[in-house]
Amino acid sequence: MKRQIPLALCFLFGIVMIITQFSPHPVSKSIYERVISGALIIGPFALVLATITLIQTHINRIQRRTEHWGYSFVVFAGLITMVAIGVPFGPENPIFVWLYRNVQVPMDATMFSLLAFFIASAAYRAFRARSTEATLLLVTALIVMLGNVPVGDLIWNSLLSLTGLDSIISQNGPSSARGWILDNPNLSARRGIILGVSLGVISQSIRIILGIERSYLGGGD
Amino acid sequence: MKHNKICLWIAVCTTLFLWTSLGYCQGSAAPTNVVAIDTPNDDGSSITVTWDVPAETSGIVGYNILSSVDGAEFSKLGEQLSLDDVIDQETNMCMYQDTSISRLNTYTYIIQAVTETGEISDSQATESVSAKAQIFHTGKIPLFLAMLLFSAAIVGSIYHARSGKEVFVRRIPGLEAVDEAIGRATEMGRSILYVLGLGSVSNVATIASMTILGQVARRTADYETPLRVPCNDPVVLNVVREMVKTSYLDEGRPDAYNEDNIFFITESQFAYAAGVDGMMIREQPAAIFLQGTFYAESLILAETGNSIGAIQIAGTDSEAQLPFFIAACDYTLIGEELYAASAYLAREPMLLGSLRGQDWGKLFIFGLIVLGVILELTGINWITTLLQNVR
Amino acid sequence: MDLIGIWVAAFLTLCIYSFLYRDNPLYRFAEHLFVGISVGYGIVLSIHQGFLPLAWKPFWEAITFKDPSGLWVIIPIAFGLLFFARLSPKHTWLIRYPIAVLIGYGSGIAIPNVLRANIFEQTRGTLQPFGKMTETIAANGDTIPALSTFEIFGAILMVIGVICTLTYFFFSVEHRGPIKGLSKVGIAFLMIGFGSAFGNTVMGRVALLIQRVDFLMFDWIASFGTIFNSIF
Amino acid sequence: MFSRLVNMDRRYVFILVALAVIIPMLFSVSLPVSISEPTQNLYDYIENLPKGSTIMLAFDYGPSSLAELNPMARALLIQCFRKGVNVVALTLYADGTTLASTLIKEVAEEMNAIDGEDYVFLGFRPGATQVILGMGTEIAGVFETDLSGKPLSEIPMMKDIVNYDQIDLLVDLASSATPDAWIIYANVQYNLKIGAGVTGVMISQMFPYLQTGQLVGLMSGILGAAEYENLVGMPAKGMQWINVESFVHLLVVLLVVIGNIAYFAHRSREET
Repeated sequence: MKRQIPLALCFLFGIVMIITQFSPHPVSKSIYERVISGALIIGPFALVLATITLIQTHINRIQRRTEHWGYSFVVFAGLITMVAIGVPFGPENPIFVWLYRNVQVPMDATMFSLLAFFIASAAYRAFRARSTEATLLLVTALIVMLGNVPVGDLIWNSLLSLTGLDSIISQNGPSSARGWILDNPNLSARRGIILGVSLGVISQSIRIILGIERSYLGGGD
Repeated sequence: MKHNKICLWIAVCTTLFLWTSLGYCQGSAAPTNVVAIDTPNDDGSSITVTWDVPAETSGIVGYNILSSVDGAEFSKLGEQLSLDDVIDQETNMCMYQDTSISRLNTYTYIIQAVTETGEISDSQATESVSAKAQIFHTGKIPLFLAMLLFSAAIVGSIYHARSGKEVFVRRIPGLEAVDEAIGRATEMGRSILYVLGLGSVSNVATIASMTILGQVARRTADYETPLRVPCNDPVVLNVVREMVKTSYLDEGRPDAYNEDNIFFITESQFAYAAGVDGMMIREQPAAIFLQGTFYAESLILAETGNSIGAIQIAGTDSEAQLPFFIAACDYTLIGEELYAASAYLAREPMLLGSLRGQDWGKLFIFGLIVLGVILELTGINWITTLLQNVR
Repeated sequence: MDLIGIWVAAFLTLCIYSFLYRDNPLYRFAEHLFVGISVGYGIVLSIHQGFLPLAWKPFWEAITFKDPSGLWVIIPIAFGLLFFARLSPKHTWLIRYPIAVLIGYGSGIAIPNVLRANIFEQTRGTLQPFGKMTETIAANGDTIPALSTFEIFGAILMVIGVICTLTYFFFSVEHRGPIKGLSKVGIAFLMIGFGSAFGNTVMGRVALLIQRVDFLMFDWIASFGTIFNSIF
Repeated sequence: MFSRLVNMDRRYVFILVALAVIIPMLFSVSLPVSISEPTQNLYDYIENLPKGSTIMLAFDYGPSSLAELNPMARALLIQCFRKGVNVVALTLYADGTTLASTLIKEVAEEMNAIDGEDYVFLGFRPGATQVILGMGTEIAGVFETDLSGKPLSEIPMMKDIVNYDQIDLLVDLASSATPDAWIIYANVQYNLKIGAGVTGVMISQMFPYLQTGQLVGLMSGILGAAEYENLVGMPAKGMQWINVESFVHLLVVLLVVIGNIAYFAHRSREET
């Protein structure tokens, strides 16, 4: 009951999804569609469960008075407001939309934009030409960065015309170099990674369907 | 000799055929060589009609499709079609797919050509056809075979590994650091933070990461170093709790397991990043593991981790995020190395064996590329055609 | 309402940016609010755009005899409900059922699709230029090779890159001798790939920052004027 | 001095980045933009569609990526509405719903496009892969109604549209791996033509598909948005922002160069 049935379910759904993709027959098509929409239905339940555990975690923090426990009330305030408005009145409700647009969206975007700062600090600290490999990384990064904005070409072209080399060396160096790097060495490295990773994905899917890989059962009996 | 004769025959026939069809086209605009067949590899919902591309001099601008159900009168299907609608570049034929059919009836077709001047000429009626649903998509045979072959390689390698033979796995830089990181956290009396990324439980990277987490948990159980795991996916949360509990049980330290250390934050990407960042700054973990599937939040986590001076060991198969981990972390497992690391640490025959099976897969791709390059250069391109035609 | 919205958004934006200096109560407030709001938003959407239209509607139509074909949704609903077994320590193991279904389903879909889109297509993409090398095209009455020398160089480099990178990912052999050489070249390709991906990312991230600054400068600061005008 | 530079507090870098954005924004400067091939291809593909064709527009991004993708969506919508190409919009991102509907309404108002005749916004359904696959058989099977709850069968524009067979192109505006999913499931299984507009980070991930022809065209990041605005002939935020972008890139390049000079100077001093 605890192990055999899950393994059997996993095998069943895995095999069904493979076979139906190889058969154009209407019966197979309709099974395929049913399973797909069924999987859509299962998802939301897990989120509700996770929210319950989140609430438990914060109630715990408040009861034990762990450091900064007061902020747990802020979590509840946000959660309850959204649910109390959104569940009965739907996501089109103007207050819900207002909260989303003026509270969630700006924080989401701001959190994401922190990356601009972090990229600069990471580049400054880590891009040091310590070894051949590090130099390759650094130089390509700089070329692509310059090739990505119009100013890169602008500088290149004016340098060329200043030194009078524009008859020998072609214009728009940075952006064409960027294009070539992304198209060629970058693409081949990515292909190498993709091929390896895809083999890993397939091999794991096979192991899961055949019941060889069982770690998702979480150990125990 | 025999060979030559056949060649001659083919040449003669082709010339004759081309000549007659050319004559036809110039003589009248009626479509030639009209054939209706049950569309192969479909669910029996269409019939395909093909006919020759008209000569450029024919003046044909479009076609009407007429069909007859079970021998009844012919009637026009839909609007008039332009040449662009019907010409199929790949086969260089005109093609029309009738999807308005039922599997129970038989159909006959007439193609009606319309010229610039509005002249209309009918082709001869096709033989009657009916549509059937196919059980197996023949175009997918290569895909099916490749799948079986690879499955066999994986399963075979796993059984080979299980039979007790030693399986070699090359050194993976960064793995030695796992013990060092745990040791340092213990010495400093600080916690270890383990982030599994945003992947769902069916992601390979997440499963590999959970396996590594299981191994890390075994070591922390002995030292009683707190292991904090903030989760992003509700299902992953539940699986991870079970796994870590099992690790502590296996080490004989069920008392040291604290379920509150493994918790859900939120499914939202950046709210999760904000939460984990806050944890890092406040709890100052001595070691941070970032293993699994990551998106843009990777550098937010890794830079904050770096700023508090923690040892960071990262690993992901999301290739877009690898550069950031390489820049901001002390050690990074690249792509498939993450899967290999889980096998390396867990030393489980199943994982080691399938790693070997994957190497066979790589060797096969290797061979395919080398062979393909040679064949393509000599003008034979059946490998690329085969790979392209698999749908 | 709009004005209040801009001010709330600007306040929260600045709260988050304050993290760049150091952890502080403002950031902690924003962080916790963010977590709470995002979880709430996720729940609302899952219910209104997932559960209600996909599960509840067909189920309701089935039990009110409008459209009995919808009755099959009972099966996925039952599997979904099993997640709540987690709340009872004795029945925790029941949660494995829905997890097993989701994992099996995901794996089954993945195998043929990953094989075709990633392995078949990427191999073909690598080979394709070689087919064109022997071809010629007509241009202004002359026949010229279909690929320029530079493109041929690119295609050859591509094959070398793919093979060397793949070699780096061989795990069941010791990396020495020629394999070591190949995998070293593979690492070089990887580094160039990472460098270019890094450089490329800068553009996107900076754009995000520009958008936020644009908001603070042109929406928020501009609203000072509106307030000022309405008071005086 | 060099050792100080080598171990400079990251907060100084943060200040420099902030200044590099704020100063050029105050004094708007404009630099020329040339059009890259993938952007041109996408533009041409849509430009060559006959009036009355239908494209699908997937807003697969959350608010966190609107800086790069909103200008693209805006330029695309302007092009379609101007040409009389119908737009079926949808999103695979829960977060994208409000954002996309606001933007579409805004552009539609500007261009006098009518909901239900020139465009439809289907809204969001969870489970990305399943949604993509489901629409291959029947769009109404996944989205029974549009976002406002109107059944698809009652929308004039959707009268003849059953599934991907009636869609001439899908443009995926994406901040994550959704183009992969569209290609794997919609292009491979249903032969839907696909173009994409992606954030800067996704560009290199898209190149393999561009090379294999699985993508008909691609707009990349804020630069792609600026290019497309140029092609459509309506310069807006994309054009303005790409200029500010230039200054920040120069700053990062400069920082890396200074960092390396300081590093080597510091090292050689320690050695002697």
